[in-house]
Amino acid sequence: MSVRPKTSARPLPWWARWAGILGAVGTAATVWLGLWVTPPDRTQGNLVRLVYLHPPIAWVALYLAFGLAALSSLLYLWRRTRSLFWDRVAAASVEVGVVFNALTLATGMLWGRPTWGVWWTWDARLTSTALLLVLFLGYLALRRVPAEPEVRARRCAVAALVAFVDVPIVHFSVIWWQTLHQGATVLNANLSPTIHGSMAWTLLLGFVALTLVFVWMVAVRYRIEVLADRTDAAHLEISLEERWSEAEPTSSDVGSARPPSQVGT
Amino acid sequence: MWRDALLVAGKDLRIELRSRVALWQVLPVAVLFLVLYAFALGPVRSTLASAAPGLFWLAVLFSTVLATQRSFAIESGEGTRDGLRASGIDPAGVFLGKAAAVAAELAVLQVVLWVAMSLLFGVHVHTVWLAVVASVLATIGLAAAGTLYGALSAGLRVRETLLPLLVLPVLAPVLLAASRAWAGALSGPLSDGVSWLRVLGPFAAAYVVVGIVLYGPLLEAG
Amino acid sequence: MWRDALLVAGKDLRIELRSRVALWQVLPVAVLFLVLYAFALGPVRSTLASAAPGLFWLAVLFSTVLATQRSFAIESGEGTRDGLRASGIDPAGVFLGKAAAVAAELAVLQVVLWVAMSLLFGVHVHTVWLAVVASVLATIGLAAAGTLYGALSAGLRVRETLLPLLVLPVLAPVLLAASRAWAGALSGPLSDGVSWLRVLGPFAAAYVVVGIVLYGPLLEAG
Amino acid sequence: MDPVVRLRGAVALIGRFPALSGADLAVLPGEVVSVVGANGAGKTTLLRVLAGLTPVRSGEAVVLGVDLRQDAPAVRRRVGLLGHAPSLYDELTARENVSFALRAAGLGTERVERSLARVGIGGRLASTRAGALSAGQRRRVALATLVGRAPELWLLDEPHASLDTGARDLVADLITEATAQGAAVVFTSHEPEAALAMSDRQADMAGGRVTELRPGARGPRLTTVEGDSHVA
Amino acid sequence: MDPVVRLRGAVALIGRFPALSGADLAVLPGEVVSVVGANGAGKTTLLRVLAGLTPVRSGEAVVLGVDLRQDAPAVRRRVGLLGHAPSLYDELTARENVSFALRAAGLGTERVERSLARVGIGGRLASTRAGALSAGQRRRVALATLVGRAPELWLLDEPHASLDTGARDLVADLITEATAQGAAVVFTSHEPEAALAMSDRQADMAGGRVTELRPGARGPRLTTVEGDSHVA
Ligand code: HEM
Ligand SMILES: Nc1ncnc2c1ncn2[C@@H]1O[C@H](COP(=O)(O)OP(=O)(O)OP(=O)(O)O)[C@@H](O)[C@H]1O
Ligand SMILES: Nc1ncnc2c1ncn2[C@@H]1O[C@H](COP(=O)(O)OP(=O)(O)OP(=O)(O)O)[C@@H](O)[C@H]1O
Ligand SMILES: [Mg+2]
Ligand SMILES: [Mg+2]
Repeated sequence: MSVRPKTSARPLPWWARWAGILGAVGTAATVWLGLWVTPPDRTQGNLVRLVYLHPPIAWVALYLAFGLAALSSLLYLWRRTRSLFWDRVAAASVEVGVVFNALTLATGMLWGRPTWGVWWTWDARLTSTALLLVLFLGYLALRRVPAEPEVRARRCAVAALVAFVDVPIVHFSVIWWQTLHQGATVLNANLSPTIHGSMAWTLLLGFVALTLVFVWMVAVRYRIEVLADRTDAAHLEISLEERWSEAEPTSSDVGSARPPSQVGT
Repeated sequence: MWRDALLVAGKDLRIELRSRVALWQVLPVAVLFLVLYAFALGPVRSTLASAAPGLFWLAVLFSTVLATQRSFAIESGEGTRDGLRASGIDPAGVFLGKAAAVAAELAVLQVVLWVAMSLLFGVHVHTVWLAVVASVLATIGLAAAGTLYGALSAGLRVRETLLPLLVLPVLAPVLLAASRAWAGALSGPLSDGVSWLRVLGPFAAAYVVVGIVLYGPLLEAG
Repeated sequence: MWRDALLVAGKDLRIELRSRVALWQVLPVAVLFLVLYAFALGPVRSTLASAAPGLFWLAVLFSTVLATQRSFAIESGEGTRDGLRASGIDPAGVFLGKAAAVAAELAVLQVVLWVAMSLLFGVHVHTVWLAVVASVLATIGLAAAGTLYGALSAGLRVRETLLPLLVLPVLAPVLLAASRAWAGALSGPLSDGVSWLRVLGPFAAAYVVVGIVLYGPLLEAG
Repeated sequence: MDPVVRLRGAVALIGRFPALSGADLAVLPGEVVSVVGANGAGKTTLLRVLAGLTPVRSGEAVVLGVDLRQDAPAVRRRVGLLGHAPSLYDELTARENVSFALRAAGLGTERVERSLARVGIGGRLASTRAGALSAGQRRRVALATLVGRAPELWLLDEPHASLDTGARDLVADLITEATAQGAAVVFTSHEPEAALAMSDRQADMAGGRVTELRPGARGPRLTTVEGDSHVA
Repeated sequence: MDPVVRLRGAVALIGRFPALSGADLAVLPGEVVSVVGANGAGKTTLLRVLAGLTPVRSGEAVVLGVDLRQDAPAVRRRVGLLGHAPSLYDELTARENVSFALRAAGLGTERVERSLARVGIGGRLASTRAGALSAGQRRRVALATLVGRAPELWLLDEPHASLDTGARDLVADLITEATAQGAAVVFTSHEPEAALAMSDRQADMAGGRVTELRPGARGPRLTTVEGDSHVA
């Protein structure tokens, strides 16, 4: 397929813009609710307020970002739906996912310091999450490797799928082996949140807000990908011209083929 | 597919036997690693015993990296990799073949390591069957994942060093599971050990399947 | 000799900067190793802290293997190694140059590892000067020994896997000394730590001298 | 009958450089096309594209009725490429290399000895590890795999390079036999006249394109002088 | 004057095989000797021995007055070898490769551009990474390092292989210039007649020995045709 992007690089579509705006507002609201409105937790005191950020961030990273990445990678590898569109989506969502994954670790560590008394411990959930970050950093590293768009896309799609294997591990880590880390309180089997009402709603709001932010970021990254491909296509045009010009005897090499000083030594 | 797999595995193993890399280089390195770990952790024997399973599997892991590296170094002679692509072998066959060859080497290696470990750290396996099952599953997983990622980086010029970056994180789960399982087999509560097989099994299966399906695209990747 | 050394070092580092191997591949691998070691040793934090210096130096050691591997992979293009021999560069210069390049990479790497380690294992260096001196000496020793033995295996096609076998045993002492010295720098009795410098110094010096003297014969060996 | 090769404005990149910048070429079954041009004109790239090894970025590229951009692997199984650097496993003997290639192509190994003998690699040489063979001997071994595989399209990159005088006729004969069996041949050369004599048509390449196509001077030549292909 | 090369019954092993099995050869300053022979005759091994890269097991081997069995490194600095596979660093550009080689030989880098231009590697190509260059371009770059180093003994293994028609005369001219400056040249070839025309003497090799020495037909040939060594 040609590198010429099928999507025109119009400024962000309206929905993306709105996602961005609403996401920003929502996040602000979450923070406000989390800090001032909802009650402090009996055991954890004000630390509990991280609960409105940490889990949603984690969910966005794991299920939305990496989920989308894996899905679009699959769609790319499947001949019927093969299109660089999916590759770009995958790339965009992995990049965003890596950011959220890092944030998960950060917020988690912030939370861990006071609650567990340590920044870090070799708890299965924590380790597998750190692992996830490394995996997708590997994906990004692989993307840097120059190759035909199709080739790189295939290569990265595979990497994304393999890396995604770690996501279920992260989720079930708390169940498979005993961990310091909180078990699934919200995302448990029978989806029955075992937490205080207003907290649940704030948590939900936080999740929705961050989801919108995610959508916005992916849209932006996607557009950048498209623009990049455009410049590549333009560059190709130019280098083709140059290449053809080699055919004419007036190419750069000829003049320098033999300096006068050398003639008839 | 299976015919091709046998063909490739045979070829790789024959080359290994000729160049003796697996036998003379990877093996001693693995043993050395055990020794070095012992070094690094200092002579406290109790620590060693408790760390033994982990160290064993780290050694195996490192050997996997070397083995897969070698397995693709074979293909990266002047025109050889193209040769493999041009040969028309079913990619799935290539994958299974190379993975099988690597697995065979790893199997031999583990037996030796096992002996070395019991000598060095004075630890002994109580529930043998558990250790064996764990090893088999882990080996399959390691070989498959290693080969899969080897292909990813085989085309790239930074092969030697890119490979570990790609392999290690993916193999981490198997490392964890295998060492815990072995811990169980060595001394710890059996039930734990067994429960870890539940991680190893799916991991191995997953990678074999993923490999068979996706190896074609990867070989193109050159 | 020194002119040649600069020439070679410059060439190697330039190639590194082009291919970014050291930056993008070796570095993450080293960090990964710290993580994996932690994996293998299990979550007991106290063990980690005590093992930290050893692990740090094992990671550095592994990186040395990768770095030297890479350093000679550069020379093993179609005719490049002969090129180096035919070029008429003073072997001692080649040795010093390659060693310097590797040392430079290792230095950068250690800074990053240092940070990673303090984050991961929550250990902190108390007597910085001791740690730094130990690192410098150890790095020189590692780079020299690695380069020296790299040459041995550079000619052979089993480069990737032969190198570690050759490097590791010789580096064991430096590993031991460096980690003990660091243990001292981290917490342990300072006097011990310092005393270990007396091992590192001679080791480094020895290998540099041996390299300068023996590198010619080694290059012939191919 | 429809052509074995049909390129229209085929573009192929190496890195970001258009080594092939819109090449047009058509090759009919049983035809021998020689490709000549200055160093860097794009000959090797052209052959690698036809072999399905270098992906086509844009333009039309159909080989043996298969669209390269759809299913390159299918093409690879049916074409045979002799590159600048023959692709052999150094640790395997000449014989093992050939038999591996043949079995990989799903063929039996009964042809191995014949193929090796055909290119003058017999006796001791057949059981010498490929890594130890001389430049010309390596190319002969690579040729042997082609002889054994008998592909439908032969792609020879400078087939004469580092082959001794005896083997030059060998190459000519192999080409003749291949075409006699209905296969097509595309080969590059830096000896335009010699190449012209061996080919039905000759393509000039420059700047990654085919700049000129001229008729070749090849007559039917099926007699093979026995004893040509000995190695001293 | 004493010869540049004096081999008497020189034996060289590759592994355990006597690729050179007692070769006799003498080359005088300013002389051009071509070496021809079947594949595997031992030509490459001969050149590598003269370059001081393959050790001499037995027999007499003196190059540029230095006994190879005593001090091969000293010889290496003064001879220049163009092998089957030119030895370049793929990651470095053509220019960087040449300047590295020159500085390694203790020369300044002022000659780099001229050497590159001399072999027709100018403009874009000079700053392309060697790994991306075409077969012929790589050989040109390798030649450029020789031009720059101006060794006392040129050893060219199939210098014409994969060079385009323009560059063939280039090789001839380089040889002429080298000898004009008193250097000696030994080159291998698979085109006996063409080689004979370029050389003062021609050595037949077979089975690792020089079986025959015949006078060559080389007259003083100093005119160089302008615009020969173009790269398209
Ligand atoms: C670096 C440390 C931490 C990391 C890497 C981490 C990682 C994660 C991840 C990946 C999830 C999403 C798992 C899933 O839903 O499948 C999660 C959820 C959660 N984390 Fe953490 N976490 C860390 C520390 C903490 C701490 C210290 C606490 C509180 C004591 C905490 C409380 C939670 C809670 C309540 C959830 C939601 C669980 C659910 O409802 O499913 N986390 N964490
Ligand atoms: N990354 C790159 N940057 C610049 N130029 C490149 C790059 N990759 C390839 N090239 C150019 O593309 C061309 C490759 O052409 P190709 O190898 O097909 O030449 P060729 O016709 O086979 O030449 P030869 O006769 O020497 O074999 C060369 O001119 C090379 O310089
Ligand atoms: N280990 C070995 N075992 C058997 N034969 C060997 C071994 N090493 C080298 N040879 C033989 O030595 C010879 C090497 O000769 P050399 O490479 O010099 O040939 P050449 O004259 O350059 O041939 P060409 O014209 O093909 O370049 C070959 O015949 C090769 O088969
Ligand atoms: Mg070519
Ligand atoms: Mg030769």
